[in-house]
Amino acid sequence: MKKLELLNLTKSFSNFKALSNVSIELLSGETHALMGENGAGKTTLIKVLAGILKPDQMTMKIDNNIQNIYSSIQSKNLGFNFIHQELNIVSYLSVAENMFLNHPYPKKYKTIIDWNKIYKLSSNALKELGVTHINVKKKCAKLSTGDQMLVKIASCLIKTDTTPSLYVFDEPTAALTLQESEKLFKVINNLKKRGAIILYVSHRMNEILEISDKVTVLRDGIKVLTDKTSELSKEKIIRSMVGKDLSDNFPERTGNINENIVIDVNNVHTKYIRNINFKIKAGEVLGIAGLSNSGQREIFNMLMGVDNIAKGKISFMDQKYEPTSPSDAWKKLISFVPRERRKEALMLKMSVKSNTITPHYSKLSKFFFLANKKQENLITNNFSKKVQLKYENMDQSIYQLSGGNQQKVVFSRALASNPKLLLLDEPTRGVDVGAKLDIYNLIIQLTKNGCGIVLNSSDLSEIMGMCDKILILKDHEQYKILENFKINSQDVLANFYESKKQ
Amino acid sequence: SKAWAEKVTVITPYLAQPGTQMYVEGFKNEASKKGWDLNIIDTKGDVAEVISRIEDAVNQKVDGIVINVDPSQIAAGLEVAAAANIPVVGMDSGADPLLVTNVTSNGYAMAAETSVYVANRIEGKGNVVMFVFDAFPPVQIRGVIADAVFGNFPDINVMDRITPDVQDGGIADSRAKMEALLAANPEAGSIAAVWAAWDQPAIGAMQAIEAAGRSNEGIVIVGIDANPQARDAISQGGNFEASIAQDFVGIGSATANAIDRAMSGEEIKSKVIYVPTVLITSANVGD
Amino acid sequence: MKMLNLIKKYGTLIGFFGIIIFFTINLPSTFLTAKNFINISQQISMLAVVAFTMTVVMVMNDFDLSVGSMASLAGIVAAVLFSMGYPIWIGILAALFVGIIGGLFNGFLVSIIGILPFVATLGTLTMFSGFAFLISGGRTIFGRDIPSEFSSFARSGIEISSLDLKIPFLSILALLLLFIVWFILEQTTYGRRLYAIGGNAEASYLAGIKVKQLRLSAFALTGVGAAIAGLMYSSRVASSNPTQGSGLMLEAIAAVFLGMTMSEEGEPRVLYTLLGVLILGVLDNGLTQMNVDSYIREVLVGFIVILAVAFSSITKKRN
Amino acid sequence: MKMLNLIKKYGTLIGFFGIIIFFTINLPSTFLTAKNFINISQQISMLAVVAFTMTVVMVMNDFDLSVGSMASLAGIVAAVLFSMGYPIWIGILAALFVGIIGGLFNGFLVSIIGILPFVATLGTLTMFSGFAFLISGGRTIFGRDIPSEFSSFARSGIEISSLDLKIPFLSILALLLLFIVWFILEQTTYGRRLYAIGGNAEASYLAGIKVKQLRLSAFALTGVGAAIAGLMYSSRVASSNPTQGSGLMLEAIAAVFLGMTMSEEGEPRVLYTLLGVLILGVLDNGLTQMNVDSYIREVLVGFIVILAVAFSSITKKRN
Ligand SMILES: Nc1ncnc2c1ncn2[C@@H]1O[C@H](COP(=O)(O)OP(=O)(O)OP(=O)(O)O)[C@@H](O)[C@H]1O
Ligand SMILES: Nc1ncnc2c1ncn2[C@@H]1O[C@H](COP(=O)(O)OP(=O)(O)OP(=O)(O)O)[C@@H](O)[C@H]1O
Ligand SMILES: [Mg+2]
Ligand SMILES: [Mg+2]
Repeated sequence: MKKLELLNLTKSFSNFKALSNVSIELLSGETHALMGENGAGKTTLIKVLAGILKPDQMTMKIDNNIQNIYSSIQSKNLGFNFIHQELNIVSYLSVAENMFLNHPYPKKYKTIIDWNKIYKLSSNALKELGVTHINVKKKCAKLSTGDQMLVKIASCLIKTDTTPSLYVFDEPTAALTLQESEKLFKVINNLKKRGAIILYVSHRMNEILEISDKVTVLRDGIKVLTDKTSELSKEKIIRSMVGKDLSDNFPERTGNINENIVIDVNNVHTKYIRNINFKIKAGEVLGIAGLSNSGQREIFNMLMGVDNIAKGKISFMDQKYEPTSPSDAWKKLISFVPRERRKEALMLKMSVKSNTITPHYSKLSKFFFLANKKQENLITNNFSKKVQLKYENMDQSIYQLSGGNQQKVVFSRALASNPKLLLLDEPTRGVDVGAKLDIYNLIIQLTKNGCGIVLNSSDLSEIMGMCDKILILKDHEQYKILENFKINSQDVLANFYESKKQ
Repeated sequence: SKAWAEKVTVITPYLAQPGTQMYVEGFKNEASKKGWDLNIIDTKGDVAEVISRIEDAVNQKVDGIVINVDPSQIAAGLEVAAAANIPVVGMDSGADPLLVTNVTSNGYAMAAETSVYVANRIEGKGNVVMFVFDAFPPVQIRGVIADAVFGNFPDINVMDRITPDVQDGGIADSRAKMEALLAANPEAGSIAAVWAAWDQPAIGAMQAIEAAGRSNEGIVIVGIDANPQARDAISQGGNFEASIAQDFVGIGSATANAIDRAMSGEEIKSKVIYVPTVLITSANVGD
Repeated sequence: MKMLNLIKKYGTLIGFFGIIIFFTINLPSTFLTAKNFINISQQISMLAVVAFTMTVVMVMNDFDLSVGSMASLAGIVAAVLFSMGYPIWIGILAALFVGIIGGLFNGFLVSIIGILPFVATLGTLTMFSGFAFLISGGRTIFGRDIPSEFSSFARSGIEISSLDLKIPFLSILALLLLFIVWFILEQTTYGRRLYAIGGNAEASYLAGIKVKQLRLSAFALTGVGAAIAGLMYSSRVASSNPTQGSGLMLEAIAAVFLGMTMSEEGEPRVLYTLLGVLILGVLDNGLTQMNVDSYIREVLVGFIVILAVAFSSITKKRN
Repeated sequence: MKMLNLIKKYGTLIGFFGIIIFFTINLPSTFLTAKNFINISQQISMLAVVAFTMTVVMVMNDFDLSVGSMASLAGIVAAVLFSMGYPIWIGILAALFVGIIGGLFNGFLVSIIGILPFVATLGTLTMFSGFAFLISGGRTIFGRDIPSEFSSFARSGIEISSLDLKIPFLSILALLLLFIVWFILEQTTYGRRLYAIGGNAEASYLAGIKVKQLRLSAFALTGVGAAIAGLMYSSRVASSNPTQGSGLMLEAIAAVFLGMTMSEEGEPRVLYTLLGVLILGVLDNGLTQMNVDSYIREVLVGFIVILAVAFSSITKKRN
């Protein structure tokens, strides 16, 4: 295969266009980087290639011949190989077996599994990656995330009857150490030399510049740039990813930061994070930033009482704060908008009302235990209006709402207790521009009322647009705090992309 | 009397049945007189487990085994015992060449006596409801005899032959079934009698008749076994008129004597030992 | 499409009415009568109580396989105390206490230790049943050992002389429990929280719900329900038997599932559980009246449960 | 910490050896003998077969509650055909065929219709049991209706005259099935795919594994296993009874769970299932020989299952 073309790819989820009219040309012997912010549509494009998602419209040409993809098996037979974004490991199977998950097992006498051959083929594949420290007979559960990723990658190198022609990597280095990444790059180079086509997705600018030959940038499902890497610079790529009209997205911050300290976190350690130190004043927004999985989630777990404090102390509203469960946090008027709304925030089959009032039952009860339907309705109505929720009625099930409106329900839940501190973990993920703006306005309103806010987002522009100061995490440790007036995008990016390299 | 206590194992799947409990009671009394080391095992309805437990007992080298289950189904276990020369006696179980003997009441006679009682009481005509249980051989033969007796009266019609669910002891489901039948046959006199192959369904039927407010229609109920609940009912002079008392305790002690003889090497000629029964009516229930 | 959605939503209900109409036509004078329905209500009362309280744990997506054994154990505990000469109220209190303790033990295993409900209650099923046999010596306790005041409860009721009807106490007790469970699940914040846990346990926890404590207490409720059903059973048959409850568990779960096919999002609701129990009870009663073999009834029941679930929204086809 | 991990890993195994040592000391001359272990192997053979094939579906995180009813049904089908004068091989083939069909029906409900395994097999449990009663008329089929060649199978074995031992055919059959299931699960691509589905259905789907077909066929296997166990049971008791298998389901699931506590990542493995079955069988045998009340044994079994699971890696405490 010399050339693979995707023409006019459009894919929508209900009314939401994840990809519109995207065309991309991939050549043999070339590493093509696909870039874009979270939610830009990169993974969607890959899943279409893998036959997992059905496109609304697409023409695919292999060496100028039109080819259709109907299923994942067909995609495999075309010689396409995928390292999907979510690590799809079967943890209680051995390394070797995980590598053979999408290959037929070699057989002895056509009946029994030839384990020796499996072990040999899989350790050979790992060796090709330069990996020798992984015992292929070991259970995958015993491996680090990085090693698991290497296993997944190596599984594409297993020789079978169809010679692989396309390798697709969706953020393979997100969980890898520097050395592991270097190994991977070598492998990619090898593959490239052998004439394979490589499609590579990553948020890490340096490695893109280092290993790719071409870059395509997606923004909100639209292709905004394709060019030779040698013609591009880091700044140029970031600008096209984020869009020029970045600043227009964020509403003006008004109102003053009060001098009262809402929360003071003093050198706190938990089992999973170290050295966390920050203060938030009333009306102040603290941003949290860093490469993915640097400890963002664990900061929220610490504040919500999911992980216990091992060292250091927190005071909240001038009182000692030692939460042991999220119910302690909510009682103190700390509200939380978790990252994955379907998994961590919503009861999808339950009503807008139930979802809004879940944390507030005790406050809304009559005689301590009777449900107070009047109050429940009132609160739901009030706060749904406040977040400008688009819904038919409050008994409607949540899954019938669009993603953005689902997120608004999570917000109205968080606001319903008039919180003193609001914790936001990726609050605008998968939310459209209009809803985003609504959410930003809500945040500003809250700060006016003296609420402190912690905002984690992997969307850098959001952090820069909304925050008064930024806490940068590196390897589950606080790296530094950037004060607002010094912040410009280059500064933050430097910390983001380079901090790990140092 | 003896240098060491003899080890005797009693294995039954039916210990939850009141009758079995009384056999075991009689057996225990006799065993304690004889100073035996007694082990009573309930397999809770599992017949294959009876075989397993016989194997264990044989392995443990007991001196005698008593069973309370159809011997043809546990032939595998009986063969093992026979090979080890351990005598096995049946306690109301059924005859089998591999058993030394079987101690029991005469089931044919009991069924004949109660069904004839019913036929006479209703003067040979009317609808009769039968409660039967063909899965358990000793009870199944009672149904066969009653069928024959009723079949011999041209004006007696067996309107339903019900097998109640006995998982819960048999009363509740029999009652529910009877309630439904009563509801389906609302006219007085449309049901003349209930013949039950053992007492629990008879009690359930009686409760259903009382609950339906139809105790004064003269529906004749008879059971077999004369268990305390049945005796209570009979003594009150209501619909439940008669049952047959097996001498359960007597069967138990007779079994103990039989296994004692077998263990001491005596050859028992008769393959069945019958223990006498008594028809219980309001006339003699107080005795 | 519309048709299919209607079936999805109301299939079970339509089926239920179909069954009632069928019996009414085939048993014109005896089926659709007040008396017969009072009969049915009494026959299903024990199953109903177990199914109602089973609904409580199933609301949280849990199960309790041990309810049948618990019903047997509670009945046995009461009967053994009766036979030892203790007054009735002590026997009843002790049985309820055993129900609470057993339920809490289930809850402890599931929520504190973290054992899957299926495994945990499979283990306690065996244990409770063993205890019931142990305490009773495997015997059925009956006759004079059971005080007549205790057994007459199940045979009595409230007479409505104007209609010549007697509403049995057992039915009234089941109704009372229905009301209590309905009140707890639908009218209190406690019940709302259980539903939230069932909707998404992780999200509930992060939203400040004390998942562990609630699960623990819900299992205790189910235990008490099973104990009450056991007492009702003993009263009805004027005896206690160490296996008396063994049929209850699977039927109760089947009833809750039948009920779930009628609720909007496939969640368990106790009023629908009542309908599920009624379907099972009406089938029993009607088919017996029609002299249909009880075995055919069993096949039918299994088939109806599968059919109802297959067409309902509980079942999701993956594409 | 280390101690705890050891218990987590080897707790059940250590417990098993503890039990064996206990019985060996208390029953010095009769427990640890070849004869006794041959006895045990025969006693557990039917449970073992059901547990082995139950492992196949549990590998995929599914259940089959209908195995007990299927065992009863298969036994009844064979016995009814025998009583009608058909030759033995026809009876056996028909029983196995019923097992396959029933299993496929379960698989169809679970994988094609998408009903939860718990509900689907709860429904078929009731249906199969109803069929068994229906076909047999509720009767135990015994005596002359069962050909003696059929029942003598369970009483015969391979004599090892040099050791004066007889290895029973039932034990050999169970061993054969162990080998087959082991071979399928551990030595074929098919088995490895089942493990992949159980470990991560999403990953398996993404890797192009045909999840539906595999689930369907795995249930068929479990159905056949249950049918074989039913035939073994009928042969052993020289009769068939429509409730004969009812004790098998819960015990088989308990055995698989006991086995899972021994595997590295808490996945079911058939060799560990064998150990689980052995634990249950040895407890039965040893406690009987020690004249321990069979009811105490039941409590102990429940307790041991809970204990083993509580300390194993199947149970994950949330922090
Ligand atoms: N199954 C789905 N249903 C509805 N919307 C979806 C679905 N999958 C993805 N989306 C939406 O489509 C958009 C594109 O998602 P995609 O996963 O392709 O983003 P991405 O570029 O890979 O982002 P990231 O860098 O975070 O991985 C997002 O807004 C996402 O919420
Ligand atoms: N299952 C459903 N039942 C009923 N209505 C639905 C269902 N799914 C979506 N809708 C409705 O369809 C409309 C579009 O939903 P969709 O999820 O596509 O919105 P969206 O464009 O992705 O919005 P957002 O950007 O907020 O995610 C919404 O009004 C939503 O309420
Ligand atoms: Mg992505
Ligand atoms: Mg959307």
